[in-house]
Amino acid sequence: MSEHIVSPKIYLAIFGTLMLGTFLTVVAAYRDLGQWNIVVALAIATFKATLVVLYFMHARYSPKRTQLVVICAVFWLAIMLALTLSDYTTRQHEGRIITPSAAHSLSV
Amino acid sequence: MQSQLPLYPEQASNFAPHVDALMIFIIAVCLFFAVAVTAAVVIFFFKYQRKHPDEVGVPIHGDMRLETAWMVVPLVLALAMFGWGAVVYVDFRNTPQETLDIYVIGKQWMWKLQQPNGMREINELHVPVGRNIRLIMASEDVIHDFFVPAFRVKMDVVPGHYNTMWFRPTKAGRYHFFCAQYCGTNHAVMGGWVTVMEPSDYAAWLSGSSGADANPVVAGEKLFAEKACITCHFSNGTGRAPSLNGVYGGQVGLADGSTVTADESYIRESILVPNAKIVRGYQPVMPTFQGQLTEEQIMALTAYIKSLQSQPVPATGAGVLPAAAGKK
Amino acid sequence: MHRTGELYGQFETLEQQKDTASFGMWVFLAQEVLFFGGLFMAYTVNRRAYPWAFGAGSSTLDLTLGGANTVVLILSSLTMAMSVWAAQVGKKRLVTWMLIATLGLGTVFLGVKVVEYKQKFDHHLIPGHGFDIRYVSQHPELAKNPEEAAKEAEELDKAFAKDPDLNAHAQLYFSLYFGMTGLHALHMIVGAGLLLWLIAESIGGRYTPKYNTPVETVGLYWHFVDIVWIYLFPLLYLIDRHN
Amino acid sequence: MPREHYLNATYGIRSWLLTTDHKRIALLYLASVTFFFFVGGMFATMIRIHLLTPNGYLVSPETYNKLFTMHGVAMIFFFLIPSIPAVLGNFLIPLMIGAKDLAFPKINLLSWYIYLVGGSFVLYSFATGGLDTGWTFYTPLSSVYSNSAVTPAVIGIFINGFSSILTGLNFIVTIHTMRAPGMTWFRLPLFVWAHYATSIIFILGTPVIAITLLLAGLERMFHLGFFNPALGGDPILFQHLFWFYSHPAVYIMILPAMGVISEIIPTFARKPIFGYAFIAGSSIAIAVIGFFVWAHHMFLTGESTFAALAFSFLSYLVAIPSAVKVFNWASTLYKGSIAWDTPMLYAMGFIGLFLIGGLTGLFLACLGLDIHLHDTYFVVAHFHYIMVGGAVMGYVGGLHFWWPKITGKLYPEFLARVAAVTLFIGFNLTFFPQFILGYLGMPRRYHNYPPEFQVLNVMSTAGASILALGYLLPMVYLIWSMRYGQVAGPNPWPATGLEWKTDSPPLTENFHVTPEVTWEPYDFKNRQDLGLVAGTRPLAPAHGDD
Repeated sequence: MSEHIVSPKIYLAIFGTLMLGTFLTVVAAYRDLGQWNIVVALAIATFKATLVVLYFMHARYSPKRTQLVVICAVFWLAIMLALTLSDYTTRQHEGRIITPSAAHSLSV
Repeated sequence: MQSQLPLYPEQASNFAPHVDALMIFIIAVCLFFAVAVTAAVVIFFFKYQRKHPDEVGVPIHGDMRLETAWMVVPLVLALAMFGWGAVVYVDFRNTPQETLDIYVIGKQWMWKLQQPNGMREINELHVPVGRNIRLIMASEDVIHDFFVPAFRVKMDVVPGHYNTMWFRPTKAGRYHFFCAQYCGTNHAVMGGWVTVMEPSDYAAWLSGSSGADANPVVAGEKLFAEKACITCHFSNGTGRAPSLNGVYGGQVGLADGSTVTADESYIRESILVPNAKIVRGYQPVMPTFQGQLTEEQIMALTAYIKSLQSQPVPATGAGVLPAAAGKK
Repeated sequence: MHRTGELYGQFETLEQQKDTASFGMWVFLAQEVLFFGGLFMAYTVNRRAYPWAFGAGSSTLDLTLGGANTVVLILSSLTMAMSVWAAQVGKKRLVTWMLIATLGLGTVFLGVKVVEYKQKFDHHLIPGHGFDIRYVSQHPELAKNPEEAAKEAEELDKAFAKDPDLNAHAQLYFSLYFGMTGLHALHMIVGAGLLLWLIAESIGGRYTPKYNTPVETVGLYWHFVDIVWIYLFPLLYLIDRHN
Repeated sequence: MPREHYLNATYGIRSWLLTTDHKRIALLYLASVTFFFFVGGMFATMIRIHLLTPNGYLVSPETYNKLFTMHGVAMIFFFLIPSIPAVLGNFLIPLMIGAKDLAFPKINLLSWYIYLVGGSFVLYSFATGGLDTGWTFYTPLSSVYSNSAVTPAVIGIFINGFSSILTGLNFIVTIHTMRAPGMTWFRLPLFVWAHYATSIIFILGTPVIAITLLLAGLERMFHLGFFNPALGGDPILFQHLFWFYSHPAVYIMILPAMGVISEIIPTFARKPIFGYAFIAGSSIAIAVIGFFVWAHHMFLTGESTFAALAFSFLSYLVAIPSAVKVFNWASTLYKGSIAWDTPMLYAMGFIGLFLIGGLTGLFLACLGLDIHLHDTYFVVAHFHYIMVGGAVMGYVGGLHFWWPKITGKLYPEFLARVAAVTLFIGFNLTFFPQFILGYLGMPRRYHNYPPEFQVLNVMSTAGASILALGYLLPMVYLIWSMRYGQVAGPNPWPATGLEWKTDSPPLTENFHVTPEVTWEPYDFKNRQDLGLVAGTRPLAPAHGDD
């Protein structure tokens, strides 16, 4: 398989976009978006990460099996997060309750 | 007594017949498949034993119909097992309204249990037959697990969490209970006996004990005054904090617009982390009682607040929903 | 195995060898995703449980340093990518310079991290018995400007009103902060070691359009470390900044 | 015997300790996992003797707790998980796909050294205070309350995790990029498919246990609070992270064994395996769905009812691919030409035991039954049927099957059959009574128990002594055969895989010329090539070829 050479222009464009993304993340963090703050932050981060994977890491030009590995890694991470949260978010009492005996040990 | 080699433990609670029936169903299904596969394997193994050293088997590569059949049929049976099991489990996790509440505290390596009237027991539990019993369980150190084989019930007792479980004893007698979650050196001896008594015997047993001064409601009432809860939580709802009359079991409207059911965990949280959930119309002024109350004192306070249930509900203050009450 | 020039004995062709090496790195990185994933899981569950403590902890971090480090790291990713390109098109000198630039930027990142850790140490923000999230607000001389410190103290009081056990819960935040950034830094240090090796080899002009597998695979690793930081930055530095 | 092969290519201790030959590394693993098997087996023996009487006089409670913990840690992390992949997989995958070695031979050697370092830490923990947390390391017991040597054990298992990860990485990359010409995906032996599936779990599961135990270890060393409720942490989070790996880890143990069985059955039935694509696909399905079921270990922790329902449902789904395999194996026997050789006896034993182990899993996945069965001896019996009845039977059966390839020698067939039958009987006698014990309500990890449980415990201990004999016997005659066994020849059974098309033992480069695959898997049509023309071959392969 012949390798694909990504031109420096694309690298610079990606770098510029990443910088912009970083800037936007910080700006967004200073706005009160309620529940959406974390969503926006993660969306921008995921966009940036995708660019790095596709262009800096050449995943876009890599064999299918490489792309499969990337998809698997993300998918398995999603399994872990989603199924664990499926327990935490559906509990009748969220959050933890500290026992007094525990609180004692804290004040030591 | 049972024979030297019993196959199942005694059935002494409402869950036992259900669990045993489920067991028999799954055994039947599994036995069918086990026998079928074993028979096939054994018959083929003998019937097709090699006759000549250079003999070769008949090449058969597969059969879509068979493959489909033995994926679909087990799947259907598996889903039946899932469904039936789910019914029993959901029943177990959803406690009925009317219960006799017993507080259970697990610690390395003993069980402390407390009857509704405050009577304390260690590694012994007395309950009346025919009543719904709810165990409200907390741990002082590691994870334990309260397990009564004759009742077919079990629940982990996790530090930092309140877990509850319920059952209805159906047969008087004495039954083992165990700690089922490994908890350190003397895990194996962290157990005792549940004594199921006729209601009259239970009442006699209770009154025969000198539990009055340790009645958690009485103790809780005393604490309520001692800890100055009473200076804000006026019973008529005019204080800086909501009235607690009838709060237990109802819906409470919160400052952020949501509502929450006032149960043990909510009351406990409100004592330890008062500002986590602020009742609508009130200010977050209550100090935390974290580190100032023992586990038993919290249970006493909880019991007292629950006892306010029966008293007449006063004029509703701000933030208290109809047919419910606020807190703090 | 026997070495036949640049081709290892278990392979049939150089191309197969190159494919295998870079695929191996990808599989390794998949493993890394789940390795960091465990920490992200712990972070998620605890942040859900103690949003105020996490907000308060995050506010103590120095956004300027964190932001600058983000820029530095992304820049180092660019130079790393450029060194791969240089090798692919046969600019042997440029490979070396780009690798040196990458290593330099990586070192700057680690240096800034040391400054940040030192600051946390001075501010009693290391989890343990000495931990005190209020330390800075009670010792305004440590803060960069007193006005901000006063504001921070006020914020902390608000957070304590919402979560009286804030000091304990903020320790969880800092345990995770040090765990996540520490593990990330450890990966950077390993990466720096790999870069040193690459630089030494590239000075001899070893990486050519025909043979540049090590540059490419180390590049993959370096970019991955960059990606981890792309997530760590908003998750650790930017909680509740709008307050 | 060929004049030159991998065993005599070079000599001296250095040629072994610095080897990058996958076959030699497999033998290094064979020696080290056998060592841990006997360490774990020794603990098991003491446990069973102790449980002969209700009040157990042999050891103190502390010691008993250490015994079952160390038994679990040694067996799971240092025997079962590496056993088939690192020994048989390492030896066979390159041979089966027609490669000269794994993709990264040095990393392969490195993973063995990592295993040794991890193992040393764990042995250090055993020797200096032991370990009494249970192999599950539940917090806060392990991270705060235990007084035993938890820290070195946790470090050891953390390190050992990377041995698994690197082995899995090597397999995945090798299977993708190192296949011989003509060796398409659907011509791969099912053993290779099974190892591909196993490697997925190695790569995507193991890092999670590594980081989790690292956090628990840090919590213990520096009094942090990740999982300690006294400091605001959540012990349930530990269980989620722990089982995210440790449930799929069960499939790490059983999948390779299923791969072994899928090789043995067509060979000794002399016909293509029934439903090749379904067996291959079910391996992958098990590896993937296996990651969706972990919280069925946590139905009674206070997990939300919703999550319990979801995980129970998903657990039932994973039963289907396992069932598919069993049905296909049984169907392969139909109209076969079945030889009763030792590996085949192990395969039949495996089907029987795995059937019981797998079906009893349905009891535990059932929410309503799990209320009663959770953390009782029923669970102990169930997972021993899978891990010992399944994985170990597969491992020992596989060792017998490929022993002629590994050593070039045949073992004494009669003794081997005796051992196989002994193992089967001993195993059932040991563990079947534990199902009943569990239903009667005897909890796990009890150093003493109410007297009504004694009869069944005595039966179990009696079975264990037979089982121990069954393990010692192969140990003796296999070692004996290395020197005195008859010469096997390249393909004694005969079997169809590529590994049988080269010398026994193979030469260092595996093949004289890179093979080109033109036939389908398990194809017995070419009888000439397999030496199956009338009169050219004796009935029992025990007499060898040469």
